[in-house]
Amino acid sequence: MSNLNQQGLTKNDYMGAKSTLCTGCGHDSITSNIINALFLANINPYDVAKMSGIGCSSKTTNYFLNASHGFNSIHGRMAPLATGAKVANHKLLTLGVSGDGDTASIGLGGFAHLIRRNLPMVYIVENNGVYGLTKGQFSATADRGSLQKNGNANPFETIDICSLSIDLGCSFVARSFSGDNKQLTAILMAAMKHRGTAVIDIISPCITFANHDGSTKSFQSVKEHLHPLNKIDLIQPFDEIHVDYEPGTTKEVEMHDGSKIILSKVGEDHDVKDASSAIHQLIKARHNGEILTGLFYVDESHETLLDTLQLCDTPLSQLSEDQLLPDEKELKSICLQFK
Amino acid sequence: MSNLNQQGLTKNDYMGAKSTLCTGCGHDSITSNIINALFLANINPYDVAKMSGIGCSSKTTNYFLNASHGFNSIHGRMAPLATGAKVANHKLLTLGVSGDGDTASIGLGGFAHLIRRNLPMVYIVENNGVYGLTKGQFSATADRGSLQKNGNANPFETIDICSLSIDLGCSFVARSFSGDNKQLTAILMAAMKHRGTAVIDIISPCITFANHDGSTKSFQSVKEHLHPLNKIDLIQPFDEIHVDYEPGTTKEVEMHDGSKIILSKVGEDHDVKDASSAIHQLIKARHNGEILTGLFYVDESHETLLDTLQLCDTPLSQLSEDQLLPDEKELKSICLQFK
Amino acid sequence: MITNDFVIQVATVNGSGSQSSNSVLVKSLFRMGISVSGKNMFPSNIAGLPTWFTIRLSRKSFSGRKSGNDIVVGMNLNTIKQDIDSVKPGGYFIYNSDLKFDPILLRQDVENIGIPFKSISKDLSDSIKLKKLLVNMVYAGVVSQLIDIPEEIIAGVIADQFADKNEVIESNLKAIKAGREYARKQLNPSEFLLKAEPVKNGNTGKILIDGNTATALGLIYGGCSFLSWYPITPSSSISETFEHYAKKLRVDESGRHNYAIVQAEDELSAISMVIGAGWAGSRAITCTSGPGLSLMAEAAGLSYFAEVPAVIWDVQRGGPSTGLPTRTQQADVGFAAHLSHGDTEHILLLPNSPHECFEFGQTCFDLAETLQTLVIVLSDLDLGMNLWVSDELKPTGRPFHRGKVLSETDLDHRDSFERYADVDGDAIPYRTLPGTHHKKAGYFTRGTGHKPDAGYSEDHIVYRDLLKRLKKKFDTAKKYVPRPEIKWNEKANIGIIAFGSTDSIIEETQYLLNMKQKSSSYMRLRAYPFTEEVNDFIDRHDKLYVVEQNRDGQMHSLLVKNRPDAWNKLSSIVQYDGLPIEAEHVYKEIMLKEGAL
Amino acid sequence: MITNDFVIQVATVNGSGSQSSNSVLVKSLFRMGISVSGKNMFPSNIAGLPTWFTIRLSRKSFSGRKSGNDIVVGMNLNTIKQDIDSVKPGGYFIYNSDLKFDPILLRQDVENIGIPFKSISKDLSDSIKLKKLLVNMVYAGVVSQLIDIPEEIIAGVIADQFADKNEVIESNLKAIKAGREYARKQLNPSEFLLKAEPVKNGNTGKILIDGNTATALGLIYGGCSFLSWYPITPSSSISETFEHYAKKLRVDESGRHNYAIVQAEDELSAISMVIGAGWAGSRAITCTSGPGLSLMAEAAGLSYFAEVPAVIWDVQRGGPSTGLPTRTQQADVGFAAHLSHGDTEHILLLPNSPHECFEFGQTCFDLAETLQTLVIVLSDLDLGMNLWVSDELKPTGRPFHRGKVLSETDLDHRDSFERYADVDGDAIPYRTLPGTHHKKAGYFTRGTGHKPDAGYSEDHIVYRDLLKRLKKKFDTAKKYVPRPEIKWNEKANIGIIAFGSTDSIIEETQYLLNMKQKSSSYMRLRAYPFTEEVNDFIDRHDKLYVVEQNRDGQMHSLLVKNRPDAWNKLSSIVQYDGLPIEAEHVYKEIMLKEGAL
Ligand SMILES: Cc1ncc(C[n+]2csc(CCOP(=O)(O)OP(=O)(O)O)c2C)c(N)n1
Ligand SMILES: Cc1ncc(C[n+]2csc(CCOP(=O)(O)OP(=O)(O)O)c2C)c(N)n1
Ligand code: SF4
Ligand code: SF4
Ligand SMILES: [Mg+2]
Ligand SMILES: [Mg+2]
Repeated sequence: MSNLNQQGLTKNDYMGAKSTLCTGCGHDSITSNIINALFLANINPYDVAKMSGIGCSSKTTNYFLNASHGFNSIHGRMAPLATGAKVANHKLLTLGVSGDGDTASIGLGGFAHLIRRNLPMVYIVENNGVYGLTKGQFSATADRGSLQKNGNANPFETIDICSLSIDLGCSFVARSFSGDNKQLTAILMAAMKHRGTAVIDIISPCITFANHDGSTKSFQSVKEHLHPLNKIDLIQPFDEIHVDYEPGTTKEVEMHDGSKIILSKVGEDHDVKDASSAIHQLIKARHNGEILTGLFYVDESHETLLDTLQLCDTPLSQLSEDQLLPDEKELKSICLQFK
Repeated sequence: MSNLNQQGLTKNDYMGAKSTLCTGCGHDSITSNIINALFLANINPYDVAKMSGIGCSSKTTNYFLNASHGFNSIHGRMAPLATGAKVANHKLLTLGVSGDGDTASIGLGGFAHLIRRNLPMVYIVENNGVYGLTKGQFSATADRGSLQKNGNANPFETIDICSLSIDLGCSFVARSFSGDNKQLTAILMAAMKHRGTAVIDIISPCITFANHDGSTKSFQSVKEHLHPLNKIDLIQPFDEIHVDYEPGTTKEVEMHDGSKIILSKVGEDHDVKDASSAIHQLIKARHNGEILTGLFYVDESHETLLDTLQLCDTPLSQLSEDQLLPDEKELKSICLQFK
Repeated sequence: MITNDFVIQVATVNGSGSQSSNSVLVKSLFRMGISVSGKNMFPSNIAGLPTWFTIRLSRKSFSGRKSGNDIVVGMNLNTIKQDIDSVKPGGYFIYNSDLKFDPILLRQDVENIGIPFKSISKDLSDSIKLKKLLVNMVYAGVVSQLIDIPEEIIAGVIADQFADKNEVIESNLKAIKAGREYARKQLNPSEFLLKAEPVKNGNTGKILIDGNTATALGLIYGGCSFLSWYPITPSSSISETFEHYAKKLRVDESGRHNYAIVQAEDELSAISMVIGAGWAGSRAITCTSGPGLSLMAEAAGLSYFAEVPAVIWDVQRGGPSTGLPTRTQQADVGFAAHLSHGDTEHILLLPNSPHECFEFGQTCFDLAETLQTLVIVLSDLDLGMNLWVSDELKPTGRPFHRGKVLSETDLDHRDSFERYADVDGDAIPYRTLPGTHHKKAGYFTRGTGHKPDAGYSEDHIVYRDLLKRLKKKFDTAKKYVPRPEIKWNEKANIGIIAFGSTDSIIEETQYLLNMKQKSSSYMRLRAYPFTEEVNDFIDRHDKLYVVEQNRDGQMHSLLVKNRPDAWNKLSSIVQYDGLPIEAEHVYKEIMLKEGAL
Repeated sequence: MITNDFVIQVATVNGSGSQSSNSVLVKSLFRMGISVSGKNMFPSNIAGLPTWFTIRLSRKSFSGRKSGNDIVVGMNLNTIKQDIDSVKPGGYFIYNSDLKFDPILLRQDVENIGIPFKSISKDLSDSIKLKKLLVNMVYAGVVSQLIDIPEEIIAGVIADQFADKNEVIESNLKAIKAGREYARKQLNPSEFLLKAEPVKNGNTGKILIDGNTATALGLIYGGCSFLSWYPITPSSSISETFEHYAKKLRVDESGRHNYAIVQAEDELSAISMVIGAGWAGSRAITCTSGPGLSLMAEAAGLSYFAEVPAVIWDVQRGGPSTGLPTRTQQADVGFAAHLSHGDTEHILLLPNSPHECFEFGQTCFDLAETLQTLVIVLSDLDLGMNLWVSDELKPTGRPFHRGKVLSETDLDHRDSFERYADVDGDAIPYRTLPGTHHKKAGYFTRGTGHKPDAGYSEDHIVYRDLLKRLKKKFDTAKKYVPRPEIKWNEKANIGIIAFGSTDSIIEETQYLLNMKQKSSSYMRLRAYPFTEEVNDFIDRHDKLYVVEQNRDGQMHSLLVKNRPDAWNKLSSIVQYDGLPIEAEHVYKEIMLKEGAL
């Protein structure tokens, strides 16, 4: 049966609860790709721990893998929570979904230090440049100069999750777009196989709060009949955006509000071992107003936190009392030092 | 009188309380350079707000500028505290001294976002790779593989304050060595004149906790008479280390424990406007086991937080009640909207 | 026929655009002079989940929540059963007849009115999306017609609400009219037994406003010059509204700002910025809710111990943890009073109404600067985000109290300046601001042990004396904090104690009690530490009920802690389900405890 | 002649290497069978500031601090006046005669013994640095000779202390001998009136250890498999010592670890890691002190509300804020009990001794896993970092209680699994661990409102029931927490209540009271919530003194909160100057309150 994977499961077995996000939200597209990647990578749902913080993005761990354990924790603390969970049971595939607010603002410290330790996990940032769940304030990944729903322009430097991660020594760094199924599923599958921290920054349009005044189209027909008062009150459903383009090319993508972003895919000749060149390309793309996507950097040779900790094979969480308790004699001899 | 500066002050007027750090601590050398730079830059002590977090390094704001206000706050929060102080009184020269623990571990989030906002301040990191005040645990800037006093090697990626700052869009990024008076004073003076966030990462040997087992010399004669037990108990005084070398050259410096570091100074031809090249050189130097020093990146054109906030000329802290209170009539007309 | 005394509840999904129609209804009733309140019960999500909006008309000006709906407008298929059940027997269930649910669900003991919204709104616009939006105005039209809100009033509200946007005004008005017309033609409004009747001068001198908006304006008029925040429901709108008005009211001729707003990266930074700004001399505040308050614990201790003015405005929501972010509670009281490790205590302010939110917008800074410490204002979601009829906002008339700050001239006249010396015997020391050009001005602030001259010390006597002085200062605070508001009743056998939004149901509770011959006095707490008036009130009653919206009776505990001798007469009454508290519930609890039920 | 009952205090600067000599002295006295305790009062700095080390010998085994020194060794010029003043009249002031101070400072009512350390130690080494270090052993030699510590004992201690380092042993021994020789030749030891006398079997079955080391061993034997920490005085040594022993005791044949230690980037992350690890099923803990506890407030609420086992070991220090990092207090009690916004409550454990630190190293996990919640252990600097004579450490013998965790087989036997259902009526639900290969196992953990099946809910009834169950679970906890330790005294007219390191002075206090015909019972609290035994003790006394080391009487408040009816007999006695509490102080306070002074 072609629709069973090597785990003997159908794609359905990777589904979760019904999404409660806005219809057309980029995050839902990412969820589909996660489901797809898990299915194709033959992951056993029982081996997965789904981790998240707080935000629209962080809710999505509920929308896939019903059969797995999930932990929708507190704002900004996904990284250390995942660290605890993974170290306690290193056999878990630790799959984390966070937002740009959750990761690049309140959670930045934990994120950076997760990378430093190279904790094996898939760390997904569903990056929409805003705080979705608290109604559209700018996050730290908003582009300088971009407009907020209330018309304010962002005056601050943007944090580039990818160049930052590479600078911090991350062993797997990639970027994709929520609607680029081909690229995204492939990157997710690679990340699931990676032995260290895999950071994937996924541009994921917030259709509700990235609909600003300066924008055109689709919302247009309704807009003139709206007042600031009910603009936030009325949430428009949209179709999810899909794109498909080749490595080494660029692609202009129209957003829900008619604004445009330019995606540009690293070429197939990019050397994923060259951190310096990756950063250089990222800075250049930013300068050109393009969003560079693709797999930027991979190094499987980095020592992971699990290596460092020299953990025994049985997960810590499964050690029996016998295994945990040293001999009483040892204590006796230690006590001699205190005599 | 040649020993008066343009403020009519002697260098003595820039001094502070007696240091309580270990004799020979790199932090004390930095303090001397700060005093020197303040004197040479003709800074009025009354205009300075000294900010710090918690740590040996953070204590040093007490050891210069007795006449100024200082705030030795809580661990890791110097950046936001300084933000509040500077915005409340933008005429203050905000001079912050932090440690690598204070900045790169607990304070990383606040540090990164200070940079994003380009808050005008001098942000000094007295970087010794350890938590000095809590007795020598590794900090996040410790080099991978470096040894701790107890002999443990650091297994984690190091955080490079400079490449990180450049990546985050910092408008002034430099590195120096505590004992390089010429370079350090010059960089400090430039930073004091900079109109945005000036980050200076200063390598500052901790003579007490960077004295590890694998090291040789100076401590040697005593070492064999010591047991781990009293090694931490007995603090050895040392002479401060001084170096002097030319731009574009490298210099091997012997540390107190006989270990060596290699300093390398960016050449005079380095383009301080080229972020990409600066990062490239930093990564390269790291690869070569060298510590690159110098002024890496400057951009005076960046919008600062003060620009963004469009503050009135009178500091917020000095606004009178009259200036703060809008007309009562305005309130009346606003209330009409709620009728 | 019942006039001006019933409850309407509209059940929709969020993101469907019902908010503006609901406020049009409330505002219209307000303009008719009717005492009205509007409460929005919304989900922690952006679109598609159930939302309820409740409008209460009350002849006695009772503004608290009252369960049992007289009219329910059912627009959400997912909650239709629950909505049908929530109608009082004899009430009206107005519903969207396009929704596909089993008619068997409809009750016999209520009047069911199905409305074919689709067909009514089919000509309102060419755009499907806009039509969806306007459906909301259609139900507002239907309801307004049924309960007799005059068309010119509702038209006026719409004109004001969508000012300067003629197209918007027109389309909304068209929808309202379509609804009214349908009602007139199909529903026989005269047989509808619940009516809104204009009350002459009913709301003179009043406004209809939410607590957060009033807070924002209070901060503007309270001299706030620095606000930092990290977005969090239900406090975000304070900061956003502050920005909205400050942009207009707090700029000089050249367009420069005499205020600053910084959106921080988290709450640790938000409070730290406030402390930095307060230290430098600005009136600084951060607005947050429970999880943010928790993150501010360490810095709160710094403000207390280093004596730096700072203000936290905590709009409480359902806890613990992330809890119910869009529900209301008063459950941060105990935690806030001792926020931070070690022997730490904080001043609490407890506003009860938009009007007092406005007033405390100044009071909080006056206290923080006078006492050189952290002040925590405890509002809550119900007060902060719902619509209340409130007294018009007026500046307090009090001058700003900036506390003991020494200027250059002051320093000239002093032999010495010691930052932490108790010169006046009130335990409040003097301070100077950074940037003061005077050789005596400089001092070193720290969160570690320090002598009166601010120098570092680990000496045990120095340390004990410092802690003692701080305790004494907290006593001094009693002189400055707002007194409780007391409504004496000479015949009272019981005393009721409440605070914050719980105040909104006390009059109603007393009314219910009165019907059963139970008369009561009432003390509304406005601040912590408690003043002498609080003791006096306690002393003058044999039985006291402390009413609050949390599980553990946190204010009750604080009272018992301060008046252990009165433990026996202090009884705790709580409601903690996240809904605004109800008079009926409190009344019943009191009657039970009185052995009268 | 006084034997085995006096106090020695050594005044030095930190970083000068005196710690090992002081411990040699204490250890020697311990080996003589004498009841001894050693307290280090060190600055929050690395080198050059004043440090005092106090050794108390007590015939009655009183181990608390006692001010008034019988012997002071003055090695620090900067504190010389203060040190001279601290000698009891008739006592001895032994000082470094190389220090340049005005001899007028020397008192007439004490015996002054100047020692020319420079000349004594001039031949001890060629290295100036080493000589400086060995000066410390010289004073240890002098003192040991004067008070009659036998040379073979001190030599044995040195040999053990510096085991395997012959050179070190030799040089230290040489210094000791030089000191002893000087004393013998110049000081006429037989006229020295304070003596140490061997006590046969005096310390049989005992060890000399600090609380943090015992804690680390307790965690090793308590099954701790995950420890995260951020360095902070005075808790760091727990984590460092845990690592030290775990490396040896918790490795398998192939050298792999059955534990993990992660040094976190801050305390927010440290506690979050613990919650992640506890959720995944490991016995996880973080160790910290006040400022760290404050930073853990938000996550503490998550552990409580989502019911994830977690442990915080808080070694309390002087607060508020950064406070006095190297002084002791018990001032986090009230804050810890309700750490986090909203209605949050936590279980507290209150160890009094190294032995109990060891025991609670297991108990904390048993409780956290049984009750699926956060447990906070409150130790303090005095207990954690000072040297105490303690019972030898032995595993508790209790099996690990891992709580209600369902395995695959368990799930096979169940129709369904609902994560938050109160199946057994004790309000403790069942859980499964991630990685459980079973179709019923998976569930979704969240800090937001949730139904018994763990599904998201904002329903007010669901929410209220959840909060109610948590309250009930906190009641259930009373069945599991350690009972208080009670020493009844049938003739007692007063009851004393204390906990933690304050216990160390209660016997002495009772002794002093007894001398004045005041007999007392004593209850040592070991946990919060309070159990029935606590009520019983309160009920059986007319007057109770709650003794603790904080300003605000925090435990007293907790007791009054739980037993308001007993407010009148619960009296608070505090000491909060950062020094370990003293019996004399407490005795006087009680006498005062008893109207007997
Ligand atoms: C400590 C704390 N502060 C603030 C909040 C409020 N809050 C909830 S979600 C969120 C931001 C979410 O933004 P992001 O992570 O980008 O997710 P998105 O909704 O955009 O997917 C905030 C600030 C919170 N839950 N906890
Ligand atoms: C919240 C909190 N956690 C921990 C500490 C303990 N602490 C004091 S200083 C310090 C580290 C200092 O390291 P660094 O900033 O590198 O300064 P250094 O002493 O090395 O100059 C720590 C962890 C604290 N004071 N506050
Ligand atoms: S608000 Fe934005 S991020 Fe949140 S669900 Fe809606 S579209 Fe997605
Ligand atoms: S411990 Fe290290 S950093 Fe601290 S004062 Fe001593 S040498 Fe300097
Ligand atoms: Mg986002
Ligand atoms: Mg350091």
